[in-house]
Amino acid sequence: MKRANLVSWCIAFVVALILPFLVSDYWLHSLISGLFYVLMASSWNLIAGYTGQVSFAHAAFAGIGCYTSGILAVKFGIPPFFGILTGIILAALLSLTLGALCIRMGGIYLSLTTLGFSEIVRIIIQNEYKITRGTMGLKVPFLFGNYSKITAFYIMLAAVVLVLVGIYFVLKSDLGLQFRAVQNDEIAAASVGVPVVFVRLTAFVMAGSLAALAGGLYGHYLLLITPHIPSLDTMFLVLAMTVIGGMGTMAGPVVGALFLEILSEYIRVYGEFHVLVFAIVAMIFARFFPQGIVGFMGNLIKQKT
Amino acid sequence: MLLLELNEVSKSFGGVKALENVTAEVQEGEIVGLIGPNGAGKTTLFNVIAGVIKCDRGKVKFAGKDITKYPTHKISTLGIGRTFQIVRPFATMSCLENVLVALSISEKSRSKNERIEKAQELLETVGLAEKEQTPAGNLNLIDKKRLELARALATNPRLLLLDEVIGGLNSYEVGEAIALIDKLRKNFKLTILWIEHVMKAIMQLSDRILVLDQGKLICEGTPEEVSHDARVIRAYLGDSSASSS
Amino acid sequence: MVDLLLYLTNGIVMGTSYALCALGVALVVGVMRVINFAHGEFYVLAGYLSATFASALHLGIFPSIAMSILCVFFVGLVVERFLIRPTYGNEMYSLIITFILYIIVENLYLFIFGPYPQKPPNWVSGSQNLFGLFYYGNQRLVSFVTAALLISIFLVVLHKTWLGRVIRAVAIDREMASLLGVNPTRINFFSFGLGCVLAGAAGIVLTPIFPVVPTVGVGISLTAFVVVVLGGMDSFLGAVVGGLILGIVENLGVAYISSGYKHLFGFVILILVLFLKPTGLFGHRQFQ
Amino acid sequence: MKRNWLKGFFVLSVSVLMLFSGALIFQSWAAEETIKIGVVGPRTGTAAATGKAFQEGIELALDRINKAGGVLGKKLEVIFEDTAGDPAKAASAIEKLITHDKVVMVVGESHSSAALAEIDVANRLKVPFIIAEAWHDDITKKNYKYVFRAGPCNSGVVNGYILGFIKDYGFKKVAIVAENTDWGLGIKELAEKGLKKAGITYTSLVTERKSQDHYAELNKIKKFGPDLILAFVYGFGVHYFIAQANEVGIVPQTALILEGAGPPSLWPEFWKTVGDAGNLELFVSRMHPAVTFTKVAKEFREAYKKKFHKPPTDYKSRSIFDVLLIAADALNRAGSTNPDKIVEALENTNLTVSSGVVRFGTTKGTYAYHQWQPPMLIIQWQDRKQVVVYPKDVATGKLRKQ
Repeated sequence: MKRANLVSWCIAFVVALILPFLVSDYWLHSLISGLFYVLMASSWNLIAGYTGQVSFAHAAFAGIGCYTSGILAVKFGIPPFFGILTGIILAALLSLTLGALCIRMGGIYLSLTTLGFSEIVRIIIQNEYKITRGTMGLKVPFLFGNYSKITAFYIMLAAVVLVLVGIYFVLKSDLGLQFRAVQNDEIAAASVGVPVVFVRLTAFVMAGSLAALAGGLYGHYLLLITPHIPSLDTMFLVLAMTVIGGMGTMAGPVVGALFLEILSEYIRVYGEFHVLVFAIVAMIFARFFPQGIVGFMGNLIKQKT
Repeated sequence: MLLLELNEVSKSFGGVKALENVTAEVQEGEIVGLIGPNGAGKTTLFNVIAGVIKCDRGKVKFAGKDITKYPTHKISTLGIGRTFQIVRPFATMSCLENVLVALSISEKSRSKNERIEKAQELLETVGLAEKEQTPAGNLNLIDKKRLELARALATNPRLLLLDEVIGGLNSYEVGEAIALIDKLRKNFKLTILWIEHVMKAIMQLSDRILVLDQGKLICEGTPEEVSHDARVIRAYLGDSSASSS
Repeated sequence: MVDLLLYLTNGIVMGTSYALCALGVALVVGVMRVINFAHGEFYVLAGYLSATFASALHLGIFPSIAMSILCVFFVGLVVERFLIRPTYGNEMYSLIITFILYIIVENLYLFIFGPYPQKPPNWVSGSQNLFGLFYYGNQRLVSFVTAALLISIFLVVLHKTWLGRVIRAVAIDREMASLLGVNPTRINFFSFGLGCVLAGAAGIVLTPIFPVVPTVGVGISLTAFVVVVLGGMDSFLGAVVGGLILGIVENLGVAYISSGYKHLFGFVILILVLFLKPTGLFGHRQFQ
Repeated sequence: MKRNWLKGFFVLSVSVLMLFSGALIFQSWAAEETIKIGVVGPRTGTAAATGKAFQEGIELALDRINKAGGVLGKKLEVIFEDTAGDPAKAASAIEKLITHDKVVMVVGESHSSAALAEIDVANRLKVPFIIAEAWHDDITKKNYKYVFRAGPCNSGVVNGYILGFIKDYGFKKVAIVAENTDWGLGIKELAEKGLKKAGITYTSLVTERKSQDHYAELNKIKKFGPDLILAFVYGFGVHYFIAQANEVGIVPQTALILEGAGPPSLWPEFWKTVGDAGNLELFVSRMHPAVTFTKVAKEFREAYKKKFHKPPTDYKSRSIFDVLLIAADALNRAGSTNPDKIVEALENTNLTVSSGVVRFGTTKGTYAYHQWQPPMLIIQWQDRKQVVVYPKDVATGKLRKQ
């Protein structure tokens, strides 16, 4: 990483560290949601941006994370920390199974299978209301100790930092190189020996587990989990954030997630129509600036210098 | 030593027979040309050897091993490298990274710096040393072909499949390319199977030539023999409009 | 026994409209290799338009249907021209674009038509005693007959006319088709519009029974995807058979397993098919 | 590629800066000129019509309260936040009202699941919350200090009205259809218990609020052969249910249907969807033009007609009107916006609103704590006219079975 970039990320981190002391409770809530989406978008970017497969099950894996942990906590009194861990493992196993089923068959099939899977998860959660409380929402305990937004913020921030650093090292490694090769051209990648299916599966499992982590943390922060987390609406937000920020870049999902979260606070007055605004912005980006904000700004600055 | 062995390989696409009972051999150290009119099934044959397409019947053996059912990446690691007729570089990655991808598999045990050194060497060999940081998508066609060559070499192949590497070059460049291939063959101790439309090149460089027509192997022999074979002449003349391009 | 007959009847009636809608997906996938996530939104559009034309403009049932179909066709063409065409050859890109399109359109409906259900007047009212065993809504029967008729017309056009041959040629082999002198871009353009019309036709047929709300589109799309995967992505016959199977399975599932899981059965089928026979029941090719 | 990182960070830091300057400005704006009360309720989603009714009720209440001098000498302002009927959205909506808009009280809500999520937030942040139309017993059974309900609860509706109606009119076989939400499941359980005790045969089905095709479920009901169907389904789902029940020959051919919530039978889409199948349908309501519980009810009706040029239909506009009057009254008597003083004032409420005289229960331990059950009506559509058929002392006509 270039020195300037490292410095930039560090400044961002320090700013984030002192933020809770500068803003109101209400904005803190938005920030925590923002961090949740940073986790979601960054991990989805691993599969979509770096290996070129559109998975629609990302929100479903977040749902598996939060419901596993939530149910364990409510029914068996298991502390959220272990619950989230269980959720991650479950999500990893499920994504492994799902990925093994369909990744070898190529793009459209992965998208359709993950779509089907995500609907199955949603339908089961809605119908097994005796366990999940369905659309009524499951009340779960806080991450640990007494409810505190500041605690939640720092835990979320720690997770974001760890995940971003982790993703950074993965991308720097051979695996990351192979991710990008696969995304560029899977036949060419295979012809130089890259095990395409394995590489994609790895990305898929990594993304799924990270989504479960994000979902678990967020659920225990919200104290109430509903089928809204594993819904296509959440999936859309994650997709829109990644596309708007810039797919296939480290900073893209982070920028996109925070940008949309902030935007949503400013256009909240328009109620339900903020989704419409997001979608239109996302469409403009997808259609005219497929490299997203990050890529677009990069080009601008490149042109100037 | 027998390196590649094709035994009655057949493949059809929805009723159209792309390959029909193709049986052929390539000896270690040979350079074998594969020619034939457009649509004769040359690229399909390459895809079958490389494992991108699975044949319907028949067997492909490499260095004594039956690789018919192997996945592409495994065939690559066994020692078959290839380039593509329509170039397929990793467009968003730099030239160096393109080669490093291959090295990350073939030179797993080496350190990162050693790999970078090797990649730079390979790029230099094909004449891309100055462009190692350029995104592959920004290269011109010739350079893309060079890059594919470097990338294929990075897999440490014993057999190299070259699909029209010379096509689209002017006569001066063709000369250069022939020299390069010859050099590579010697330096890397390669066996080469190549598809080419530029007759001059293929006649000049090949030890042996295979001729495909409508999925069938119609002739096999030295350049001399092939160029006088009646079946070959008929195949080309019968399809002159397509092959003259 | 009587129960079973009722469930089968209902399954076939619903399945026929699934098939009608799924034919549109099969057409667009077959010709363009594009999964249109917003497919169901055209169903909803046709539903809203037919309701609006009938109630607000006081048009008769049939003029409003004709006008709605025409509108859906043109909207489809516009979408193809400005959103789908730039994505040719990159199926991931088209998937992302159409997914965003679905969200935009769904929210536009909310904005324009409000959250309340809307329906055109029933074509017929009352119900019929079928086989002397149970009562069945007349509108459902009429919708079923209409859907079946439309499917037959589509299949006849596809197999007996020049246009159908061209479409099938492009679907089977694009390069060969372009060698035959067909302009694939124009065929794409037209096929997408036609695909939207098929979704719209399903909407016209079903909205008198199930009024439309802005959010039903995605369910329609998902059902259609299940049907085409089940039937085989490149098979039109597969879409018809797949639709019927799904309709019947859903109804039997609701009857004998659980009504809450109605939509689950389809997705379980989807995953099973992908696992056991990725080409579907009647398909030949896998899409890469 | 590498450059992107730098640009990314640039954008990131600019947006973060924007966010916080924005946040600070927003906070300083919050200097108050008015007394704010928050309203929570669904403005979008399947029950968006409730939001519309609430909006009308809010406007009328504001007119009335502010004309009478507002609260604590200031003008009353209402901020109406959408919950979309979703518990998670509801929780964040009420949190936003309290922490961001600094409302002194919150009123409203018409979904039990949403209310059950909201009361936790209200109680944690210590802001008094008066529920208007979420019926689940648990809402007040939790005995939260800051949570009140000036509206029906499941126990009150089932034991006080529905069971009495069934017994008095001699229904013998009852089918229950309930949606899978807190309200639906809760009221279903109470109804089952009551029917069992009364020795009436019943069967029950759970359905999805949004589902459209009910043929399979109706077939099961038909085989059971009830003479009354209790439908605890809120939203448009119940319309489809009635229309299809008519098609398969149940309603009103062999059984009557009692819709257990009310407003869906009053929405304008009702007749469009069900057509003639809606004749003889029964529903629970709190409002009928011929039944005026108090003087305020009459005033409400007149004000409504004047403002909206039509008679009031959805009774939830009056429910929200009532709770806003209760809230304003409590604030004025508390003499401050201190939450504990407001709670104390609420506990001593003795106010005439349109549905009756409000007095909250104060004995802990049951759902009656902080609860006031308004009188209810069971109304039948007879040739598109509302006829009150229960309780019999206020009935305006006879129940028609055929």
